[in-house]
Amino acid sequence: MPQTVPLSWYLILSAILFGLGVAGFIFRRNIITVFMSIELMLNAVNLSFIAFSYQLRQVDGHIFSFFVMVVAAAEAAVGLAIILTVFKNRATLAIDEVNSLKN
Amino acid sequence: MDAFLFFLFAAIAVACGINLVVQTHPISSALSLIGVMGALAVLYLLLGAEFMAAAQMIVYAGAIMVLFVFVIMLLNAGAETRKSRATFAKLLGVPALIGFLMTVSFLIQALLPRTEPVKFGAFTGGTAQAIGKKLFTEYLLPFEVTSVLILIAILGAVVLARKEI
Amino acid sequence: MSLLNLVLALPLIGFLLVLFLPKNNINAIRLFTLVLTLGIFVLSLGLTGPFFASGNGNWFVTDVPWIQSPEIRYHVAIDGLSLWLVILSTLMTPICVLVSWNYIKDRVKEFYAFLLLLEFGLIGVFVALDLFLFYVFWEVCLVPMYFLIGVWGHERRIYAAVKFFLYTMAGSVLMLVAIIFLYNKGGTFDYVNLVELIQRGRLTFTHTEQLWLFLAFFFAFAIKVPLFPLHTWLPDAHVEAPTAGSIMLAAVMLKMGTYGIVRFCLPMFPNAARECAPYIVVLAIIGIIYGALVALVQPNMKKLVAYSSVSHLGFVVLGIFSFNQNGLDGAVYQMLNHGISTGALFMLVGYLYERTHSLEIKDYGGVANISPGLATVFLITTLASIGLPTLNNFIGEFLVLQGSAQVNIWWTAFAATGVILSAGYMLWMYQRSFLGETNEHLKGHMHDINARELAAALPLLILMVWMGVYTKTFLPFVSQANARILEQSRSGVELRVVNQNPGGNVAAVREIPNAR
Amino acid sequence: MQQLWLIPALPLAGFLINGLIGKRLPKMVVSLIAVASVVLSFGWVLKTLSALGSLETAYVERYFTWFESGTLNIGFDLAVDRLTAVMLLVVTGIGSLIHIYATGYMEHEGGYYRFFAYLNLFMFFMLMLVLGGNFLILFVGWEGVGLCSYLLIGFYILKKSAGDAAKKAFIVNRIGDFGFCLAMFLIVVNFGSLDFGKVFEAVKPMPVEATAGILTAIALLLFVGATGKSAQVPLYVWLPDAMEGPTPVSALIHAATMVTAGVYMVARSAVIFERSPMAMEVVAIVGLITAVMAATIGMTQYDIKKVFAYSTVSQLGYMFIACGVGAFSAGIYHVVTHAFFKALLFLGAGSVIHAVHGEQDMRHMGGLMKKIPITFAVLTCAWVSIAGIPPFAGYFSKDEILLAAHHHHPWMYWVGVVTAGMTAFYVSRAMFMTFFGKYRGHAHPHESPFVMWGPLAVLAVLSLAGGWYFKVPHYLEPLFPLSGEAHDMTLVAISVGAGALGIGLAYVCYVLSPGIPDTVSGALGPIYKLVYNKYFVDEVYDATIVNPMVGGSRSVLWRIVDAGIIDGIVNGTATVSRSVGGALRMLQSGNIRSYAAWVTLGGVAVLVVLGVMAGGAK
Repeated sequence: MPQTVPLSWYLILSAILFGLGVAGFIFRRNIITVFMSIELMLNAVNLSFIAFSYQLRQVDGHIFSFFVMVVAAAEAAVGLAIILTVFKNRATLAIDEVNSLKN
Repeated sequence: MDAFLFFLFAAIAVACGINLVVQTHPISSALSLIGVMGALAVLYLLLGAEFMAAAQMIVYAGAIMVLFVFVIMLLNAGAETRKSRATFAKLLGVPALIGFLMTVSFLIQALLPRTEPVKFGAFTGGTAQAIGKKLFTEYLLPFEVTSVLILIAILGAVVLARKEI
Repeated sequence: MSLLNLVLALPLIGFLLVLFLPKNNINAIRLFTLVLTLGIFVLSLGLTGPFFASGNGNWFVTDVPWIQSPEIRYHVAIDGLSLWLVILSTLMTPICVLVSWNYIKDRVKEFYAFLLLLEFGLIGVFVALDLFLFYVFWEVCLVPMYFLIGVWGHERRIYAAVKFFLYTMAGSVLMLVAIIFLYNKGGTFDYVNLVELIQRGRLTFTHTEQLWLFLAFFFAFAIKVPLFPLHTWLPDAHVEAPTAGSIMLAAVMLKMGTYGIVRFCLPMFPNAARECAPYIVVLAIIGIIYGALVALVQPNMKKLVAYSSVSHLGFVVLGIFSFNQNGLDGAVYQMLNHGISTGALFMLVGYLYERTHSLEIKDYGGVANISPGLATVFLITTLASIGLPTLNNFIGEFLVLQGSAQVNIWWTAFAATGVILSAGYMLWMYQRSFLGETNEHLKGHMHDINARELAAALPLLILMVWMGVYTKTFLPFVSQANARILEQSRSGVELRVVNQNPGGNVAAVREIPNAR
Repeated sequence: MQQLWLIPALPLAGFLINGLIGKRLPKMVVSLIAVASVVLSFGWVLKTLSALGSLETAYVERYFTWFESGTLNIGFDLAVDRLTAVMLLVVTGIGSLIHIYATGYMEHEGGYYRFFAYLNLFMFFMLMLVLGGNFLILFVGWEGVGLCSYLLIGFYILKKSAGDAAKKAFIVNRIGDFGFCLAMFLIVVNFGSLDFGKVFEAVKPMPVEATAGILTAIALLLFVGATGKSAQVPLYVWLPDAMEGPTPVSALIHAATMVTAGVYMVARSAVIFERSPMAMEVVAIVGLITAVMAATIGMTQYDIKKVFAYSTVSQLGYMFIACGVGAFSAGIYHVVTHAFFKALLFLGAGSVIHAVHGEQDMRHMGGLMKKIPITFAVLTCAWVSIAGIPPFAGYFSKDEILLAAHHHHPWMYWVGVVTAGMTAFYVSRAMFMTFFGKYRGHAHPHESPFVMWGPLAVLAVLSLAGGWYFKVPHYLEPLFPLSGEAHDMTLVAISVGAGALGIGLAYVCYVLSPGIPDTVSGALGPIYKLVYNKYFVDEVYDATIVNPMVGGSRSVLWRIVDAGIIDGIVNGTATVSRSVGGALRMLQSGNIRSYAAWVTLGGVAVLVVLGVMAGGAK
């Protein structure tokens, strides 16, 4: 067991988490879960930001991920409100049935 | 120790992430997501981002995820029924995903070979003080703009959640 | 802030202000737009000041950087060529407001907002001297017109709007490619610089390059003119557009094409222009005759007027590509004339439509009995349109034909048949709709022209006579500007002989700042 | 400055007043304004001419530059020379009389103010036409009178036939104007100006063209214009139809003034014509054909105005014969005398029509001599004048023309003599059918009021004595030198004899034994039918030009070329794009997850590309 891991491992972890987010986005049918997958992806990105910040010894990466977090919060608020509305109108959370764009 | 902590929490994060994807009930997914976030917070700490770790726990795991859980309960959302029509998406998605992971890993390995080993305490710039300084000097305008963004988000949420729509 | 900037900015400011007016207060919106557009018109009259005081040239120049990289400048100015076109735009807008007063009943706010935006774009097109800026304004015009047709039009409005949009886009994209090519080669978007570089021989194109550049520009403009056989969007757009849309389209927007040809194609690519001239002239003449013949058999008034536009604009193109003073003067004058007389025709057809909700000629007949005032105004406009001497169109047509006669009398002979035919289709329409026994179901719907409608028509009628009798007010500035353009397009011909070394290109480009 | 502009400006003012506010004015005021403006104009003409004296050379006034482009400078010029002076007197003089007459004739018609506004406008343009100092001002008047003719022919807006006739007149005139315009363009190209003075100065040194050259082209194109305006073959078809307009209009525009504009224009351009024998020959022959053809048609018509209309066409043909054989002054002479007697004929016919309440068919007239004696008396004056009985007006001018024709080509003289006989015949026929025998109508004929027969009386005097009193050819000598040839009394006698013969024949046919015409027409059968139907010229034009053009435009150009081919290509492009889009549309399933899958795939692709590029860079 090594004492330390290289920074790239953090990045790979970030990629894996991001991939999981994408997978959730693609395979899940529940809107809420899809939405959470997005959060997962954002988190994965945040991890890379902070990792790079460590590498460069600069705090700016933290600031970026801070902003990401803020945007995520705003997005969650609006997104969940939208989900509420969709549910009220269609009585379903299944993403396949929300396809009015098609026609 | 650094490596151990990394492997432990990385494993937790990945496991929770997988659980998020495979669970059919949204409440399980939400709990898994909280797990991911907690694990990530520890990793942030390892990378010297103490403020971000705290924010991650408070804002993400605390506030946002509560919102999620709250909505799930409000809608009384049950487990997914196994009837996906998007076979096409899966056909396309699985290879795309695998390709993605492979490419990214390859790129990270190939293009970033000289990454230094991560040692706890090697970078201490992530304190609340340092971030505050940055935020209120260099990033003051974006910071203020985010406040507007959040205000708009609140208004949007209020408008969307009104009864008439 | 120079007067020109003010005239250019006010419509945009007005556009934004209208958006903030309460939606339901229709009167306030109409009144505000009317007062504002009238104000702009009065201000724009001030633009003539330096021309009358100290002759021709580029006046009201503003040249400041807009975007640093790539270097795009906000470079605007007017000369004798654009002066009257700007004033034509500012004149037609308040008239359109008056015409739409009762005609537009829903989405009033958006309508007037778009009208103001259109005015902004049109003025911008005529004053921009930076190619990129020109392109921006060119596209700005497209959007409000698309909506004017698509939202407030008649039954097939969507088809017409999309057709209009796609046609124009198809051309303008080519133009954009040409503009970017010019920038890469010349290192500047600035029209004045480019022309000077070309004049001095510092920027030269190979034969093929010049031909393609010319065609790319010309194609965009020819669609807008519209030149046969690219004209089929026009009848549809006109028929479906609301009255104000038709007026703006016919009176000003079509002139964007011909203006572009004169302003850009001739001075920048003189050799290619001369090389293509015979083919273009043939198309123009076909357009003249063809437009007239097709107009002859149209059952729909607006379509008839639209095809007559094809015919009239053919004269303009013929004049431009005669490459002499008379032809070019006539062409530019004809642009203004066509704006006034065809604008008035569309307005009057709109009046008829407002009364009976029909554009079919067969639904009319004997209107002169019930509405003698309307009939008189229509008659004068018809006469102007068919080129009766002492009314405006005659001067333009005469000069154009005179110009083409100096090149080839046969061109003139064929083109002049369009003048005969124009009398045919216009008078036939007039007879079928205004003379004879009054159509039964018109009774009760028709009323004579009212004060508001007359107020919109009267300026145009006065201009028809004024421009037909006392051309000294208008023509000298146009003539001088044209003389300069002719000079520029002539020097290019000699350049072809002088500048033959292929290496000259690179050296020339190096000297320009910002060249890459 | 003689303020020449006042001459046309006065009627223009009348037009503006009546046109703008005439609707609200009482009839009395409207007619006063209309008549006064023309009479004042006539007065101003007299004053100006007396002030200008002998007018050996042209007197030009320039007011402002109409338009200027490059070297071409068209001024708003008015000019007077002797030719113009003659025309001015005719136009304003006869115009005044007809205006006075019209106040009576139009008394009970609707649109009274409109009528006089148009009539004044016509005077304005006609005066511009004769006063114009360059071709373009002439053209302004030329087109303007065409417009007024259009407006006045179509004056009865409720009648479809009136509208048709008006439109036909305008368009046929436009065809002529096409030639005129081309001629102007050629003039500018070759001489750089349109001023009469400059152009003719430039033409004078040029040699006479033995073969067709530029002057021939210009002359012929000018003549095309003249055939339109002056109703010559093949463009004469509009004039008979133009009789749809009110009778004073027929008298003023379609007999006395406007239709002679072509003759005026040819005479004005005499310098050009004289240098092109070929063009002259064409002018003479067209004139001859027109004269004969119209005279034959005139002999068969029953509508009294149509008879006079064809008579006008025929007489205009005479004038062109004169121009064609080089006797321009004789042509103008005939313009003047023709204005006298033809205006009188039309106004008299109007008086007759007025008397019988709008009836125009001569078969429903007859025996009116007793009932409307004054009208009969004045018409008789016109009758003897047109028939060429010496020493009345028509005799002098016709004689001049025939002699000049004989000098040129004897056969032209003989054709002219025959035509003169026919002229006498059809006018006499009209007179006999209208005034002799028994009344065949149902109305109650009554004499016209003084305002109507007053002008008639003046015209009657002019028809009788005008030719002898106004020696137009002598007056015009500085412009058109006289040939100085002695009058051959034999030829004169023959032509007078032909006239007398025509009258006699008509007397026999329509008074002594009214059965003869039917027998003759029956015997001639198809030929009679051909002539009676005006040689089917209108029908031929319709079948060969109008219908193919309209039909072709509709079915070929519009439906096939425009809607079919061009729009087909456009819409076809759209359809292709749409089907391509349709294939791509499968991607746009509206399914968010498949979108996400695509996004991922795209992300991978971008990453791969980036990786490859970065790898390549290393």
